[in-house]
Amino acid sequence: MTFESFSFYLFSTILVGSALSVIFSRNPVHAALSLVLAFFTAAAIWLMLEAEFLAISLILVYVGAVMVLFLFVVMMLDININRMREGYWNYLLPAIVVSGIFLAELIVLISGRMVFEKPLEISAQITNEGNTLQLGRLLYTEYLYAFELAAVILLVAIVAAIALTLRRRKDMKVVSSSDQSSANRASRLKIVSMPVENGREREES
Amino acid sequence: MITLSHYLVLGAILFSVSIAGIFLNRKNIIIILMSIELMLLAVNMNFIAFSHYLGDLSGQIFVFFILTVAAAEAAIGLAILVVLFRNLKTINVDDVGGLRG
Amino acid sequence: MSTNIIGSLSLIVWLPIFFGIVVLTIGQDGREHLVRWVSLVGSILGALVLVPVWTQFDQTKTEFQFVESIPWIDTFNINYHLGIDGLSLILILLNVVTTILVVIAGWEVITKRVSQYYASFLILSGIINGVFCSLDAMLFYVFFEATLIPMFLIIGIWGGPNRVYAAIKFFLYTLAGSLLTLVALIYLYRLSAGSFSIADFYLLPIPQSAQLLIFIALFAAFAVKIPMWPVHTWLPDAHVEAPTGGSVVLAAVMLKLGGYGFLRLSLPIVPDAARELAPLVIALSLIAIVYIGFVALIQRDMKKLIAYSSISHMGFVTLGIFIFNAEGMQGAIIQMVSHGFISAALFLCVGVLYDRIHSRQIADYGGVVNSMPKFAALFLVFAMANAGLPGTSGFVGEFFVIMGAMSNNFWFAFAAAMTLILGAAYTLWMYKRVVFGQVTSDRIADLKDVNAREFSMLLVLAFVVIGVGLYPKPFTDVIGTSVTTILELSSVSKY
Amino acid sequence: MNFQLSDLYAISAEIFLLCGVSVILLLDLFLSETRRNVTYFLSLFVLVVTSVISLLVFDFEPRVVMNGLVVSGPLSATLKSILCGLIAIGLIYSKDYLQCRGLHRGEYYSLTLFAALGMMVMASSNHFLSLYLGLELLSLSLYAMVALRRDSGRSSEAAIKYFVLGAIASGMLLYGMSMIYGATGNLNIEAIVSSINSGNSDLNLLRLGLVFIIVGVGFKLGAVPFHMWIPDVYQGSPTSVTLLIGTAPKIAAFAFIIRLLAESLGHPSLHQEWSQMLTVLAVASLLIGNVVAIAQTNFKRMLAYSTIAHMGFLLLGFLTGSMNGYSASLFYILTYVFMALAGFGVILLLSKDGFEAEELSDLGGLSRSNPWSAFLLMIVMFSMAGIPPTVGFWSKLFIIQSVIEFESVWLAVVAVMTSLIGAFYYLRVVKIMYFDSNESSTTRIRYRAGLVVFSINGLMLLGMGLFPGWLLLLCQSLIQDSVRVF
Amino acid sequence: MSTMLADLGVKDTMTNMNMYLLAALAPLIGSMLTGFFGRKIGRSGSHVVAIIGVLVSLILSIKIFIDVLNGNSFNGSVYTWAVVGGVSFEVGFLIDRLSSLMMIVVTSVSLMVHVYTIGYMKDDPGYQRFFSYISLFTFAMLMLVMSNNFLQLFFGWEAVGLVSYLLIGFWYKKDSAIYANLKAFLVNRVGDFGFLLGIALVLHFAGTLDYAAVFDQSEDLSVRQIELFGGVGWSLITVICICLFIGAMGKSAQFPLHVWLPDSMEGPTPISALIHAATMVTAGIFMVARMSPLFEYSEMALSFVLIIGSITALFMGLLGLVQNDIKRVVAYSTLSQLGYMTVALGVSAYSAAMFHLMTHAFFKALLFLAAGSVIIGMHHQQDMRFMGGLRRKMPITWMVSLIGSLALIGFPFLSGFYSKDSIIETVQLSSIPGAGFAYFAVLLGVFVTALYSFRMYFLVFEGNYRGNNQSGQDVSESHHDPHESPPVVWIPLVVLAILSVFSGAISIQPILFGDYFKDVIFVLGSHDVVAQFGEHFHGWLAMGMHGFQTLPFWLAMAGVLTAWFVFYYSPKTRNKLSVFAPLIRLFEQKYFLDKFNEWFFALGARSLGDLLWKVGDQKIIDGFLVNGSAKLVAKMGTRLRRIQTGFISHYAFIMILGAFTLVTIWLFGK
Repeated sequence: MTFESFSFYLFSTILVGSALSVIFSRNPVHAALSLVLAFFTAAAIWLMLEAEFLAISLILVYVGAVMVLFLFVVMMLDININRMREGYWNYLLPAIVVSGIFLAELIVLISGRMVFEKPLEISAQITNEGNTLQLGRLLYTEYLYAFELAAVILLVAIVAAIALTLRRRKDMKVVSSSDQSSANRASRLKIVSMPVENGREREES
Repeated sequence: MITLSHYLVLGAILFSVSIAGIFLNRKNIIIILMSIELMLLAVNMNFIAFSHYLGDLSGQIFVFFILTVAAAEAAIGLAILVVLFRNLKTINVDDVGGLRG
Repeated sequence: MSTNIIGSLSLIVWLPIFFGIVVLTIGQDGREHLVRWVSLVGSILGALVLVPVWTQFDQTKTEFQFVESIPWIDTFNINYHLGIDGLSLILILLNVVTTILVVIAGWEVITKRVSQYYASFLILSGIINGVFCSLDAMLFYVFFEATLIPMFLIIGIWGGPNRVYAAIKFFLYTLAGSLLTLVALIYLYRLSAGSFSIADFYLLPIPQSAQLLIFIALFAAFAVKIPMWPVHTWLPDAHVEAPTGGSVVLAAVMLKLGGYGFLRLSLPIVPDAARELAPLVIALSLIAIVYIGFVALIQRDMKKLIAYSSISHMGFVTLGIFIFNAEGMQGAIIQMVSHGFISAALFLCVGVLYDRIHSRQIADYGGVVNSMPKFAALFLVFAMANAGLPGTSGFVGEFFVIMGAMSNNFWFAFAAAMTLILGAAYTLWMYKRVVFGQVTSDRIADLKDVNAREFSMLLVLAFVVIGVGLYPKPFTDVIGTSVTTILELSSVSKY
Repeated sequence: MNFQLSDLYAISAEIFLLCGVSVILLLDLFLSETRRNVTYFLSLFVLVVTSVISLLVFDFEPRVVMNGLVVSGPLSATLKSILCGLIAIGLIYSKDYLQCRGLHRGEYYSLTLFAALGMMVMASSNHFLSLYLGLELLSLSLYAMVALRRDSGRSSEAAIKYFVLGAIASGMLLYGMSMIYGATGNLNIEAIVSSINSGNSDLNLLRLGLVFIIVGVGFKLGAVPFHMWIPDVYQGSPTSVTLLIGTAPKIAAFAFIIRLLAESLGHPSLHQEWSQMLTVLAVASLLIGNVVAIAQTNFKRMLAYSTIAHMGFLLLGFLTGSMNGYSASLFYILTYVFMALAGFGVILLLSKDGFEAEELSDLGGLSRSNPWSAFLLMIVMFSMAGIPPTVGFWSKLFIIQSVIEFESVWLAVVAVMTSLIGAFYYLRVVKIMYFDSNESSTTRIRYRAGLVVFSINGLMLLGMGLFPGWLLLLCQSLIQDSVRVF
Repeated sequence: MSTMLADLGVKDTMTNMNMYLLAALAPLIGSMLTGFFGRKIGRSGSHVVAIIGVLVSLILSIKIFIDVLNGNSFNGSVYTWAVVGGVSFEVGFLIDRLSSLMMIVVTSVSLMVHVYTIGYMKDDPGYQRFFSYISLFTFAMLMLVMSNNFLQLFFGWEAVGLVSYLLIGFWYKKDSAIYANLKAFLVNRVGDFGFLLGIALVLHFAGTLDYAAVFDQSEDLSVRQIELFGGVGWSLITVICICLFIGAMGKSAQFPLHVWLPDSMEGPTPISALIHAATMVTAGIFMVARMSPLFEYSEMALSFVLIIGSITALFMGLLGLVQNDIKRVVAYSTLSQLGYMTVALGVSAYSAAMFHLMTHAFFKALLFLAAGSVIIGMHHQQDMRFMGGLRRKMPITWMVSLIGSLALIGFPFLSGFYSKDSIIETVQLSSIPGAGFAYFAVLLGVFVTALYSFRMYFLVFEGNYRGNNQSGQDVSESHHDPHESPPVVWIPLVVLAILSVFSGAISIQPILFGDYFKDVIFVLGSHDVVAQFGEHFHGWLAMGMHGFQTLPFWLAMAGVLTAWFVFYYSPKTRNKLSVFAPLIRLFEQKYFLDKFNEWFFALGARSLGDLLWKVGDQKIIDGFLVNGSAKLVAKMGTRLRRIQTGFISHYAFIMILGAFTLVTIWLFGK
């Protein structure tokens, strides 16, 4: 067994194990942490595939930002775990059957008659450059359009997240100076004219 | 010798695990979201493996964007989750069934 | 000479629709009277524009006349293609006359949503004319389907207590049939390599299995429409629940769309299948005549009885069409026209009673003749016509169909002739229970005889019914050439 | 890199829209509540101008720009233009509704515009990546918009459902794309096509990818069994958002399947595969959509199921894989969105402060209180049911025609029979408006602009029904000129 | 006469056609005037108009008759009704000796009835309506007899049926009347059903409906076969003739379609005389005589006619024995006499049938109108048990009734004698299958006829008046003694009586043995019993003298004697008749035929209709197929919507399962 194989199988095992841990763990926090582990090992495998930049950004972006966000939400929300686990095992059999067969099918389809057994060399002239440089070059030239779109998507995410979660708390006592200075008599006092009440009518009613 | 198939199978396993996760954690939306992240990981695994074995970088580019979008998606998804929790005081799937039929 | 007045058919089709829209737009509350008059003018104009067509129509020509053709949907070669032959002409005549009657019939009776009511009828009238004029299969289908909408509204809005059920049943029933027809028409379009022209379909060779399927698909629409047993059950409900005008149009004109469809499409396009399946159709027709005759016998609701009688009479139409000879087909067409007038008249008669007592139950009447002698006399004319008395139009169609059936098979004629007994039995039994006898209640005693409006309406119909009965030659002459053409087309094998 | 200025010209509509959104986002910050209308009118203005620009930069020959990510041609230009127009109309419909519900905010309009941008990207993409990004841009905006009524439990429930299912669907779509990528080594549609044509792509992977792409497509369209989100989201969302989801994205989805299935995977051997799969999806959608719609009492939900059925019809035309079928589908989707626009629009118009006119019974007696609206809605319903002379009839007709040309008469029969079932629930709406005597609390519609738009919309359905030729011709020429098939 | 014609604007130059048209249309015009403007022109105006119409018709009929005798036959069309499939259907006239004779009978009896009606109906509110109806009837009957083709024959056939319907139900408030008219119409329709089938067969096989053209082909038709039941060939002409004769059975009230005629007595008496005795009911006889060229070729059809006729002649006469209603007795007598005519037709003695038809028209109209006169005299009391001794109170009526009765039983020298005896003789001579039975039936019928006729005579005119001890009779009315009717009533009676006496003697020679019907009625040589009978004929006087020695005469006398004994001389013997009780009950119940019809046809049809409606239409078609499928869809809807549970996880499952299924089926299923 070569080192390559060894590390592949090692990382794969950890990856699959941590993935299983994500779905089987009782506590969402544990699940999130398992997911972090899975990302780490995945990053390792990506390194084996010479995708250094992506491996790093997976850790930076995912582990650093997304998973933190997950953890944050999990902890912020007061979740009753026991209720969540009710009937958990009821679906074990269908889950195993469906995903098992699914897996078997996928494996049959993707293994075996593969055309590329060996990695092809990435275009010779730029192979000297690092993966990050190559990606960067592509990203800002050929994929400029996509890149801009990704920016828009992030903008949408910002707008949406703010729009959804930012709320002006009603119990916060904030003074608006412009409101204060623009106040006039009419907004402070209202004179309401009412019919003169008749004493007798009042008695009758 | 680790071939492309190895990576693809790994991806397939992750994909299946994520599906099993959706099945099992049917009541916990957070874990369902995590399972979806696993699914995306499987996809990314495929893309990178293909990219490596095809000697073509566009797969990696795609993964880059998937990561970006997934981040945005997670932000919005969690925001929705927070709104939901504020409204219903729960993220238990059993309690989120007002719309049906 | 046939095409020298361009657009006269368009005028026939669109004038009523135009008036319908006008009526709809002027019809605010408080202007009911104006609406009525505009509607009347519209319907009469609609009839007047038929006059030049009728006079210039050449009975001897075998091809379609007054042809208009404008491309409509180029990419599918769908054309706005109008033209008439004798068959169309006579049915258009029936339709325009019925429209006038309906407008008059609703004069004082309809008080809610008057403009919508009249608009529905005028638009419906135009659409039906469109069906009879269309020479493009898709145009035909569009008009054919479009009739459903106004009728649906008429039944549903101004109908009786169970109107919703009746309206929806009517709509879905007929839609079910016609949807298959749509498939068949498109299939024909494909077979003909891109033409929806009915005339092209006539010349199209079609293999046997396809013919059978097309026939069945076309049959589905027309059999429901006409209606044939066993797809007739929408009719009693629709008739009973519809307002008088609705029943009149339904019975007088809309049922004829089915018969027209058979003659215009089924027979000439898939003649071999039509002949092959003719025994089946004939069997169904005879069942309709006899079975429905018995069913009509025991109805307690006047409108239902007339509705069932319509089904039975329409059995003659299908019988006449599918025995493939001139007598039968002529008889079928005359029967369509005659039934149009007679059933219209009968529904108007029931309407006259209903307007006064608000009941359609036979049991609520009795001795009407004592307070309404004029009405009773007119009603008798129509009852007798419904029973197929010679000298009325009701006889002519039945007579020819029975004559035609005889040349096919003795027993066909035998079963068909059963209507002589059954038709008389259910019609006259009803007449006896409603009109004759002692006055059964104060309400009957207080009945007012028909007013001038009702009287004139019924009198005109009575004249028409008797006139056609005594001298049907103008009608048979008009349709003679069409019948010959259709028979010729349907006698050529298309395998 | 071969960037040209004319590339920017081709995407000038998108650029303008994006600039517009940015301006609106910024401007909105400085606007007080009372002057929110500025945002509204500005959004409308941006949309209309974008729509116009889309048409102005028309390329008669499809032209690939931005390094293969974008294709500019008649189809994309027209679709983009129509999309923006539709969204603008939708905004006009919604304004009154939004004002009553505190949704008349800058975020709403900017998210709408972002969604529009996403759809435009989808409509003109030539690359899996831009397709994906456009799709996500659209979806993310919509997820957020569904949840935008933060105080409504139903909205957030709908949003979370939409989000979770949408995320699963896009995961599957991506899985499929990765397989296609693996099989062909490309993500660019033209390159994929030439790779498949050259025959050295792995067919197994292609087929596997195809199945997952079908899942993604099915989800986007709402075809059974990937339709589950539709009823809940349609019902739970604020009606203005339902209107948005129910209309313009369908056109984007159409562009999506044209790009993915017709163009990339249109190879005859693959077409055979997906046409069979779509057959199953289509028939199931027709059945489930129509049958379940009958059991609905909520108007929005009913329309949701009817959407499912309509998408089944759309797929019928699409699965034929012929130019005729594609143009019939295009015709179908274009007419359908206008019907849906009017259908949801009327709910918006009838809704009042604190009252959602979304139950079917809320339409009771509409023919008395609002005769004109009732008449228009009747046209809409008959059009949806496919009764001539409304345009719905023609759209169904053309689909059936293409199906029969595809030699599957049985499919045509299934289609018409299910639309018969469909006719029932559309009729029920007419029945409720016209026949039911119980007066509901509906009052006269005061919102003038909405009424005008509704009138135009309804009459358009009738007018297009009387003269459908030009639209069909347009659809056919768009498909002929733009779709690059094998 | 010529002055009258000139008054009416009828010029000598007018063509025959116009004359025929006028003859037919004059009553129609009268009818329409009285019908539409009756209220305006008043009662007297109405009857004047109507009578002028019929009178014109009668005068023209006589002129036409004379013309025809001079050899001016006519066969031509008036107008073309329709042209269908190359066959032209015409409305036209065939004026020959047969039709002109019928025209005279019809118009003369009609005229008498018109006049009589003035008196009979004078207090009735429907006076004008009545005149309108009977004039219309005259028109219809004329159209029937003048027709030159089957179609127009059928027109007239049904038209008279219509008027009969209207007139039976003339008093529409009476339940029994409106029941009777419906029954009459429907039973007639059963006959017409057969008739129309016969016409259809004629049209199909002969290709035309014109009499002459059809008769020209009758020999060809007689050799053709038609398949009715699974391959068995039937003689075409037999089928045609039997179908046509079924029509005649309905109209001429032959067993078993006779049931309507007794009930039709609910109509006013003039109607019973005009329609249900003299004219309409004889239409069947006329029709068969007209069709003689067809019937002659089918011995089987003739046999059928003969048997039906004999059954009617004998058994319907028997029913007359137990009737108490004076009009019903006459009605059953009519049935029986129609049976005689039919028997004559059956033995190919068409001329004898026509002869009896004519004489019967006169004496039966006489008897009916006399009965009507009695009824007027008795203040609309029709039950004979409450009459008696009217001879003195109503002498004219008594006289004419006696003449009528004697004519009916065939007393020598009276008209009935000649016609009836001819029939009996010809039956004896015939060799058609069934002739033996027929001879027995007609002979026995003579006795029965005499018995019931004179039973009626003795009960009504002889003995003591029993009107006063009638139970339930209002005392105030009892002093309204019977009295003679006014002249407008008895003048027609007298005219008819004269005709009843003489018409037989003067016309037997030309009608039966002369060549009056030579070109009109066709008889095969082998069937020609009239010619055989004619060999023994030596003038009316000799025949009358010989009449006293014949068996029928003595049978008739025996009948009269029995009636005299039982109903006049010794009424007590009636009590001893209880041995015949079951038989009497059978007669009273009219052989239970009405009950059977009620039960089998009326109730049966309604039950069948009910079954078809409730089970066929409502349960199976509507309930199961239509609403059933709608319900099924709705149920599916409610079931399927449960899939939409509202839980995200379920939605996700279904999506995943969908993807899973697609993968499994498409990638592994093939």
